[in-house]
Amino acid sequence: MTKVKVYVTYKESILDPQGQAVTAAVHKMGYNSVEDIRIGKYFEITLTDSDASAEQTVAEIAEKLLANPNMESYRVEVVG
Amino acid sequence: MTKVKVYVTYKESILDPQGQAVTAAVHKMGYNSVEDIRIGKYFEITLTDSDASAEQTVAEIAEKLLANPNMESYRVEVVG
Amino acid sequence: MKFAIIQFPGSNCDTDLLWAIKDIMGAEGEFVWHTADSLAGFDGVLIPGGFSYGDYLRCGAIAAFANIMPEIKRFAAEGKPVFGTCNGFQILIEAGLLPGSLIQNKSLKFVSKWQGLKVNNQSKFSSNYDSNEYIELPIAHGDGQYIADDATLEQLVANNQIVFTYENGNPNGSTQAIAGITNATGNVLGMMPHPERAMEGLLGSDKGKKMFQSILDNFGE
Amino acid sequence: MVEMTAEQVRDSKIYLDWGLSEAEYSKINEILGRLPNYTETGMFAGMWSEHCCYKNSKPVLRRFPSKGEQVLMGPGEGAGIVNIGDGLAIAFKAESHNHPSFVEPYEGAATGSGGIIRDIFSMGARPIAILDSLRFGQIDNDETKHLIEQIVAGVAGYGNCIGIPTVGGETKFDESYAQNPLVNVMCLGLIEHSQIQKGAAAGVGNSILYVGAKTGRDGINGASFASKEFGDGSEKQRSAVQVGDPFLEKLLMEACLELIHDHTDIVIGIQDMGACGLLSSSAEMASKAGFGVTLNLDLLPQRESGMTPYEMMLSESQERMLLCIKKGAEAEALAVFAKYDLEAVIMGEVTGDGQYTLTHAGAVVANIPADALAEDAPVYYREMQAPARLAEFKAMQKFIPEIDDLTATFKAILAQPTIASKRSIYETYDSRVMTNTVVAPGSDAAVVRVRGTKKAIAMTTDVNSRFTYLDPKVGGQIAVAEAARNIVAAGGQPLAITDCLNFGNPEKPEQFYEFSEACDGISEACVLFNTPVISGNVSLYNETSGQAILPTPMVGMAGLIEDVAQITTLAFKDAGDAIYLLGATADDFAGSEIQKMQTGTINGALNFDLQAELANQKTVLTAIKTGLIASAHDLSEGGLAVALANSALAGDLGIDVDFAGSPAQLFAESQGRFLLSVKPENVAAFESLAPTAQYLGAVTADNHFQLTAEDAAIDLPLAEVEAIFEGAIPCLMK
Ligand SMILES: Nc1ncnc2c1ncn2[C@@H]1O[C@H](COP(=O)(O)OP(=O)(O)O)[C@@H](O)[C@H]1O
Ligand SMILES: [Mg+2]
Repeated sequence: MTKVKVYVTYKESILDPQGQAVTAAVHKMGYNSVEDIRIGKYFEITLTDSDASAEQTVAEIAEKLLANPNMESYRVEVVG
Repeated sequence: MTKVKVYVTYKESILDPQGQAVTAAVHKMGYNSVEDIRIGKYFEITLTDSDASAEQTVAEIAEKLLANPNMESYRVEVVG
Repeated sequence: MKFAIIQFPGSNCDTDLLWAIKDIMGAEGEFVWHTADSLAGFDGVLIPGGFSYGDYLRCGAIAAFANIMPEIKRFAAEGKPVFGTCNGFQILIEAGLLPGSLIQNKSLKFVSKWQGLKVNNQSKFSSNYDSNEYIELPIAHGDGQYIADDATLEQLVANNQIVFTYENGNPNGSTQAIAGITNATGNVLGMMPHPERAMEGLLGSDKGKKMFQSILDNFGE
Repeated sequence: MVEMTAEQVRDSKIYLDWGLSEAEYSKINEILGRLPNYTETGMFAGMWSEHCCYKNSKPVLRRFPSKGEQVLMGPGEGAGIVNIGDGLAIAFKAESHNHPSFVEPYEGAATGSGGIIRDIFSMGARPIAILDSLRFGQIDNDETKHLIEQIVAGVAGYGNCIGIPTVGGETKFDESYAQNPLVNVMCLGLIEHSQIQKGAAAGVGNSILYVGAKTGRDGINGASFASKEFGDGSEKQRSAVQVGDPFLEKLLMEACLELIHDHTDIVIGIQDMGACGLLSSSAEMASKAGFGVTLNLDLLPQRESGMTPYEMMLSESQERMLLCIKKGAEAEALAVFAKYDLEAVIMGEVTGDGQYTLTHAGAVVANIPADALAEDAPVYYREMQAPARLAEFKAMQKFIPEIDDLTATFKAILAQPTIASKRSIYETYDSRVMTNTVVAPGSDAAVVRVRGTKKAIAMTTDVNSRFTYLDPKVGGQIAVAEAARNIVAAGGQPLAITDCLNFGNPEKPEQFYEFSEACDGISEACVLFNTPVISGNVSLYNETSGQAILPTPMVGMAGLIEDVAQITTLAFKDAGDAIYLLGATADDFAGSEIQKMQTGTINGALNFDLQAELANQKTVLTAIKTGLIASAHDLSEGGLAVALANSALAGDLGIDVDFAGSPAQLFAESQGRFLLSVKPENVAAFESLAPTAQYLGAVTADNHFQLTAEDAAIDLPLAEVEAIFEGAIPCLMK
């Protein structure tokens, strides 16, 4: 059993309305040291593959399904 | 400027509808080695605080706002 | 009775609630902006549906920190009536005024339709209905799946806090088909369906009126 | 990055990439009396694109009838406005977002909705209803399923969040839309006559106020991008995807309406930033008012660093508005926006010199006559040529379907995606927020009541592009007639139309012929129905790899119901009611659903009598107003058999009908027809009012769908009819 994590975030140039709203809320709560919050998705995937093939499989899945290449980029991390 | 990451996931006991749907979709695509996918939120927070106080600030924000303790748990990670 | 209809940025059923309580029920009602800090002069609080703060992060999560919220909590603690529909229910949950959680519908889709409900008339918000009366109300939500841990569920049942349950299909996968609950003391009600959209035969039904009438009867002097 | 000099622009011919022709570039040189610099060239390219200036379509659009005693404001502003009495009016318009929705379906559809909503509230009107007209390829591949799912989710996501009910629309399928889906969204708003706003920047010294989202690099060149054909997939994306923020738009809407209503005298003009963003809104506001304007780009709220003036002007970031505020009243306006946590800045002022002037980092970066950008844009009279197929269609033998097994044919027709229930789509739309929706999706026209009056507004979107394909002009007429038929069936008097003209590349004579003819057909019908064209939108270049979509001139119509008591739906009401068919049925199968289903293609000549259509509509409206009608339904795709199924299912009642025609004619798509039901006590009065109406049979309580034509019969449990009708699209989408 291998655990792989995938992080999907908006590309820099893409507007993140959710992040903006949460940043504004945090400021209202008085946390003024917060400059910026960007929100992404986080996937914990459990596979029966070995580490190497798991990374390959998950990268494929991320590319096809988990991230939208028009707007998002992703990062895959094998935890083991 | 400090960068802090926060990961928020549903607690084990909660059935995550989106995670289930994505797992089913992945199986349909033929990736049968995938056992389970859990979906969470991922925050990249930039603060003007020093590392130590940034961790403290973000932990507070996560506790109060970013995660709902009834159903979610979170993890804070200072990147520097 | 005079009701405060709380407006958060992104509330969108606020005018509907005002219409229902004022124009249809004939009670007094006024909008209260989220930045206010007093509910002095009001006898009841109505929290409308909509997408407060865009429903970003989690539905109702950001609204739960609005300036007016401590005052609403104080108001509720005094035993005065607080009612939330749809996003209002989500806000009451996030603010800790009602137990459990509301997560995304099992179908992952927004659902908008007339929905059958069974009413438990043992609450101050539903006493004007018949026992186990079947009614239909509009629902319109993407995050209405009610979940809670076993202890909470047991308590809801034991305390008779479950006021509305879905009938003829469970549109969002809620545990025990729960559509609306009160707090333990019975003066805070949250529900996903929209009684304020069922106030006139012209729009399909006036079954929502009994809910507002129950509030007027049980909480008015 | 060092920007090109004016000479480098000239020598590199970069303007060609931006969509300007050599002739257009020369004309710019002439207007300015010098070489345009990089920023100026980009500004002309945007403003002179088809999307912004309608250079190819203008001569055709001018032929639309746009006046009428009911019209308070015709085309030219954010939306047209029609009087409904009681000091009230409705503002409505439709807009397409086809290309962006193919590239990024969720955000494309969402931002399309956002754009048209801004057009409505920029008039000072409170948006009260949304309709979405969608076209997809056949549901037989994952790409189409993904497009359907995401586009529908985008429409839902935006409308639900902002809290405007989506009350109607249409969803149709044809393979020509596979690589070019259509997303047309119509929005309708309610306004008091005294509150009507214009997009004008007048009065020297008055301030230009920018409010809403920060400007980013999203959608740069969006307008010229929508004014080109697609090649293969690699070209899909030309700039950063625009992301919609319905929450921000909700705040923007409430703030703008509050400003207009409570601070009327300080608002000189207001306009949303749509295609070509800040550039077109400011240039049009100045040009329309006959003034100049100067903007300081250093004050522009920016989301990204290092943006060039070119990028700032051409960005199509969403949820932004531009206002002209009376000098001295700036603080009053800013306070309103502050209440809603909106970022608002004064970034310029109106000038008297007629020049459009931009400054950036202390330097003048553009200085152009404002009229040159807007009014003086080129106009082209494109060549037209009738496509060869049209003559062939006219000369063809009539297609008559063969029906061996009527029940099997009926079931198959009912399961065609274009015919089948769209419940799985419209149930994801909040259709009842604002508590005015009397008739939600599922009937003919949608109906929204007007509080404080006895009135209601009926709305619909329609076009059958198969008919426009067979005969553009007659198809255009039918689009208007069908829309009116839906309004009338709901009990409404048609008032006016908006449109979204979705066509192929206008530079091809055959495509331009389709466009021009279809518009003329629309005009003819609008004159006859007294429904002027008060607003609209053109979407050309709907082609992928040279393959054009079916010509699709979507017609959005609104009508007035004088008394909510007259609101009529398609649902049969009570067992025992008599069922009638009004309007003649003939062997009209050219372009019909059954022709497509049986032969896989469409062809043949259309048969349409506009006068007969109008006469039948008048009869139905009179019958409804005199209280004789229990239910009314217009006949369209699938003909009588489908209409009977719709009314029976909606009423959850059976039927026993004997049709005096051939089994095939149950599926004929003859125009101008209505399916009506009448209470027994009204039968005599109805028959004398509508002597030509054909008695078909009765509504029954036995939950059976019994339909006979000559020697063939259908007898199905209603539940089975329902399962087919409701199940078809969800099943295909799996
Ligand atoms: N995309 C959509 N959005 C909202 N409503 C829709 C959509 N597609 C279809 N509908 C609704 O479904 C019903 C049937 O549509 P349609 O078959 O196009 O009717 P008609 O043929 O009478 O114009 C109408 O009430 C229409 O508003
Ligand atoms: Mg119809």
